[in-house]
Amino acid sequence: MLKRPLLALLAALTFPGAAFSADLPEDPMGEVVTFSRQDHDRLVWVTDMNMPHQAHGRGYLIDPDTGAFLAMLDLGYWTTGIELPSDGARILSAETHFSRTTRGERSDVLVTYDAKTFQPLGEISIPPKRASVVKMQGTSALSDDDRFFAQMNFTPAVSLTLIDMDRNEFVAEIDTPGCPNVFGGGDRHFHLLCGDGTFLTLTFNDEGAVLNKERSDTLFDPFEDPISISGVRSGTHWYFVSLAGDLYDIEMDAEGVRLAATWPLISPDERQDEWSISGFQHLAIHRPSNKLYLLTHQGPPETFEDPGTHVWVFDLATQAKSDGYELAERTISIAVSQDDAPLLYGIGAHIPMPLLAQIWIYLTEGEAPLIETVQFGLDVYDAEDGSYQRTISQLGHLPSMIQPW
Amino acid sequence: MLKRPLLALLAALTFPGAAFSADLPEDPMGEVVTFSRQDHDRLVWVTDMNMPHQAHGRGYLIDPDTGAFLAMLDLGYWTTGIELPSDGARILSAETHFSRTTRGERSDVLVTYDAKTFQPLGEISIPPKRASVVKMQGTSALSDDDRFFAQMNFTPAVSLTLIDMDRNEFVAEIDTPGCPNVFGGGDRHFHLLCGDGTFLTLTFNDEGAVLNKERSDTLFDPFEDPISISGVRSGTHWYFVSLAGDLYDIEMDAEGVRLAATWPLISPDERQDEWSISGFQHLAIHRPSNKLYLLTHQGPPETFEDPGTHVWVFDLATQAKSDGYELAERTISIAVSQDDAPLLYGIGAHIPMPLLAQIWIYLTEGEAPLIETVQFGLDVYDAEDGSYQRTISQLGHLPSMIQPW
Amino acid sequence: MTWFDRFFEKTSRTAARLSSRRSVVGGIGALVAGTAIFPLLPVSRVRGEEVTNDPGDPSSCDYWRYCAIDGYLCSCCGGTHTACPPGTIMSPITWVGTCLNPGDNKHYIISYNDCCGKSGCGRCGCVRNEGDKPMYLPQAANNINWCAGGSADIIYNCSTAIIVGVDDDA
Amino acid sequence: MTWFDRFFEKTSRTAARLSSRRSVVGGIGALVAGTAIFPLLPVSRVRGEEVTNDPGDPSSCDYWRYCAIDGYLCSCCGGTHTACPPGTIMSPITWVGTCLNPGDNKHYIISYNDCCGKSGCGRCGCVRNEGDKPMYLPQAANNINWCAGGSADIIYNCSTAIIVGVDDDA
Repeated sequence: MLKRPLLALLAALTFPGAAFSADLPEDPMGEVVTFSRQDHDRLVWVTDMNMPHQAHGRGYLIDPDTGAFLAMLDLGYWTTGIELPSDGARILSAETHFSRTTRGERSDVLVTYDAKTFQPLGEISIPPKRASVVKMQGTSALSDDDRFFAQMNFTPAVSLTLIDMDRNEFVAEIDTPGCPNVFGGGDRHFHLLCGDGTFLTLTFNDEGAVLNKERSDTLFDPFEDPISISGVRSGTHWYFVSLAGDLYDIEMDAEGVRLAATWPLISPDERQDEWSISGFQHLAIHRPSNKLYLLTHQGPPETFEDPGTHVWVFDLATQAKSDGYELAERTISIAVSQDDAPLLYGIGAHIPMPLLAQIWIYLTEGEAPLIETVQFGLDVYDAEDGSYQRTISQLGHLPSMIQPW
Repeated sequence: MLKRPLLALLAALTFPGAAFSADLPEDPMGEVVTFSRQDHDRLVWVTDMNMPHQAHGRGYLIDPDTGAFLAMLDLGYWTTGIELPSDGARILSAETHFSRTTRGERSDVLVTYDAKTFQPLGEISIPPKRASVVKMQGTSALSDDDRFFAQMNFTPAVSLTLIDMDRNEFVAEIDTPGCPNVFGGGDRHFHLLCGDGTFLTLTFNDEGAVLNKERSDTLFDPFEDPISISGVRSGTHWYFVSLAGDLYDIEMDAEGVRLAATWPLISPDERQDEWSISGFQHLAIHRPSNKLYLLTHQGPPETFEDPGTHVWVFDLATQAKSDGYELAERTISIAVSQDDAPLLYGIGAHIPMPLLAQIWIYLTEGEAPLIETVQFGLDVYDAEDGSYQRTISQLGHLPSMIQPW
Repeated sequence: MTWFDRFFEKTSRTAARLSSRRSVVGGIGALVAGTAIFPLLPVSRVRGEEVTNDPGDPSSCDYWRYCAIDGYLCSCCGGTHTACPPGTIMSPITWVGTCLNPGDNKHYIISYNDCCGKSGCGRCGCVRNEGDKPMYLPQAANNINWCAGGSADIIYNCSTAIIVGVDDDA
Repeated sequence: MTWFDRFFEKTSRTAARLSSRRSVVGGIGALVAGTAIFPLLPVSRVRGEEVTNDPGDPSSCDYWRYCAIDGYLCSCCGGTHTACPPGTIMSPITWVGTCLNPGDNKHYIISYNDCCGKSGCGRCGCVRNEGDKPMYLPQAANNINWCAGGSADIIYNCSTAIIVGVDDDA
């Protein structure tokens, strides 16, 4: 079976004029595409908890410029996302697995994947307490030097697992009652968001031993208007938005956590018109230009998690809204690339039919058949003017986190 | 928090006239619905390999008369279905699990579930060679006395795993080269379908030791017109249909396997009109009336697995087509209940939009957006006249096997 | 009212502006009249909503007790709105919401206990977020898998809506 | 041609009988004209089909090599029609089909090797069954998970379509 095609190939090479009518050559067997970061101007990871099929938590690697789906990772039961060390050579994922897929003995492990072959390089056992929550931001963090990994636990007691990535070992579980969400800021510090409106800064040494726990002032009112956990970072500053639309510029460093500034992203007039924050990952930042992007839509307060229809752009230096545009798709998460001609990424809730067909079905049968057809994809826009570029569709059942890489 | 509602309830009971304006009572906490077979006239299991999320292989228990979804089982990676012992007290499932959900160490186990609590009662380790195939019929079988369980293996070497359900132990792996699919017929016999058009009958003793391997005559032409593996059984007779539409009435018992009769379900004229077998589970049988049901549609030979649009009914005694009707939905599998007023069950490929909306999308955007919206549900029909009764929708991603229980 | 309702309420208005409402409805009407397969009226909204002191259909996302829910309705999964499906176990603790019962115009405290130990039911998904708070306020956070800590561990199947009291302060 | 194509070819004829074709198309046209969001022409069918000796788009189910396939196209999953996505491993053996290449009007033997070790890609699902046989004839059976026996075991990700020869007998 092998010889004939080889002969045909030889014939084609020997008599190029006959190539077009010669047989197609035999294809090589067993080939695997080799991934190289250098082949791509930009890359982006999308993480999917795949609800209701959470055992298939996955990460998808996408080239936003070509729209190519490049590779994927299997991330275990109810993933809350991946961490991307700055060396670009590894991907870290805290995972939960069961001996019988969805029953039996539970094992939690921190897995290191090779960022070229997408195969596991190794895993570290951690306490089987990893939090499974719908929003992925604030569930894990890396120290700024990528040495320590911190994982949020919820059993429902709240604690933090600390892992030393240099020594490849679990270091400690630290009780952090009332303070579940974790954010990076420093080589030997993690900052935890607490239910009383404060932050708790953990300072530890090279061995991972906690040297100090420092509680911040009350930075916001958790009962009147709590901040969303979906913050974005630039240097020592983390930016959060409250459910009602106030921005909190919060500085996190070795000294602890302080409120640098706060101002409304949604003005009183706009609140009157029911403009609201939207979706899961509702803030994005373009660090080179110091621009902040807010995902927004119109709806009453309880709609703060509904898909967004618009993006508003703010200049962080002047605190002024500089721009805004409508998105092509209803969108649950946004992020922005960090280059000079940035792209805005959105996870769109697509209904695979023309708008008028949707309206027709809505009028005749209600929303249920439409909800059942929603499919999520990564939509790529020009971040400058919001012009739609392309969609990478069929990305599982509930992709929610976007990470430029 | 507990006392106020209790007081309200008391007040409501004491002053019945005031009941309507009294507070709703506190609900009990921690309740779980108790399942009892006696509460249902008929029951049916639907098994779902859940492609592309095969780690979530599942079984769904449904009351076809009320349309109620009653319970579910998690069946591991790429399930090929369940076996239902005649005592109605247990459900048996050969499963594959991996230590890291979709990677790591593989464990194959035969799990016994309690048919009242739907919890595992125990499991038996079996060789990690269980076949993962798209069609579920013929991948496992029970001896007629429910004592021995036989499992098809494919590595791609073909063998059969034999398990003793009384002693709860794996007995043996039996090489059965060329003969993968297994069918029941006798207390100490299994019958295997072979690629040369024969059957291989294994006879074993109470200890599970194989006493005899008997090869049948060539019963069909596997190259010209192979039979589908989706047979149905009545007593010692198994009925299979060939890809071109010929019925094979095959007797399987202690003596071996013999062809009892063969005749066309699809006549030469109907073949000219491109009538074809359809879907996955294309035959159903109503044993009390000796009626055979064929799922069919019109299309060229390579469409033998396409969804069916019609059911034809045959009288097995006279070999005559007695009836036929069009189904409300395109259907991939059928089965029939065994009572006096039988129901026909179909797994329908539903597109959740009106037909003209579908046509509109098809004309403007092609089939891709429509295929992406297909959802499978269990459709219930009157088996007598094909009149549509109801649908139990949202049954995962690729339910394919229907088993009346 | 879910985001679909809101979206289509808004979109229908937009569509009516783009084309005159008469012509849109006329176009739809013509198509529907051509097949008569589906009724034009939104019948799904009416069924089962008799006025009692606990009105509504517990297998519908519109049911009043689900005002703060985020998950699959156990009523569609083999359970009821207050009991878990066979084979699952109810999480011992969870978040609570406060919902207005239109049957008696009172606010009730609803505990949304998850049922755990079988994989996600996938039927009757329902997301409503009245009073939902970020997960660092867990007592009011529906984004948390509350199967955590229960004996069936974090395998989430569906969610219930259990009355635990009347909220006299609301 | 998949079952969708066949179904709609038939259904469109039926619909044209139910209502006159003019009025159906007119109704659709009116709606489309009202929004102009989507083009009326089936553009998806034309793209990429230049006449070469290997014509067609390997990320489309219509591509000639996929005549006997049943799975997700590796071309949409990080691989190509002949190579696996990064992180997966190609199954060493598999079923073969025979497909007619419209570019040179010859029949080719195509080996549909599965890529294994990551869960189902879920993109570009494609079921075509020319010459597909029951699983007891495994050399021609696309209903088998051919990851079996490979070093990544039975975790199926996607399928390739590799030319292994010309079928002079077809």
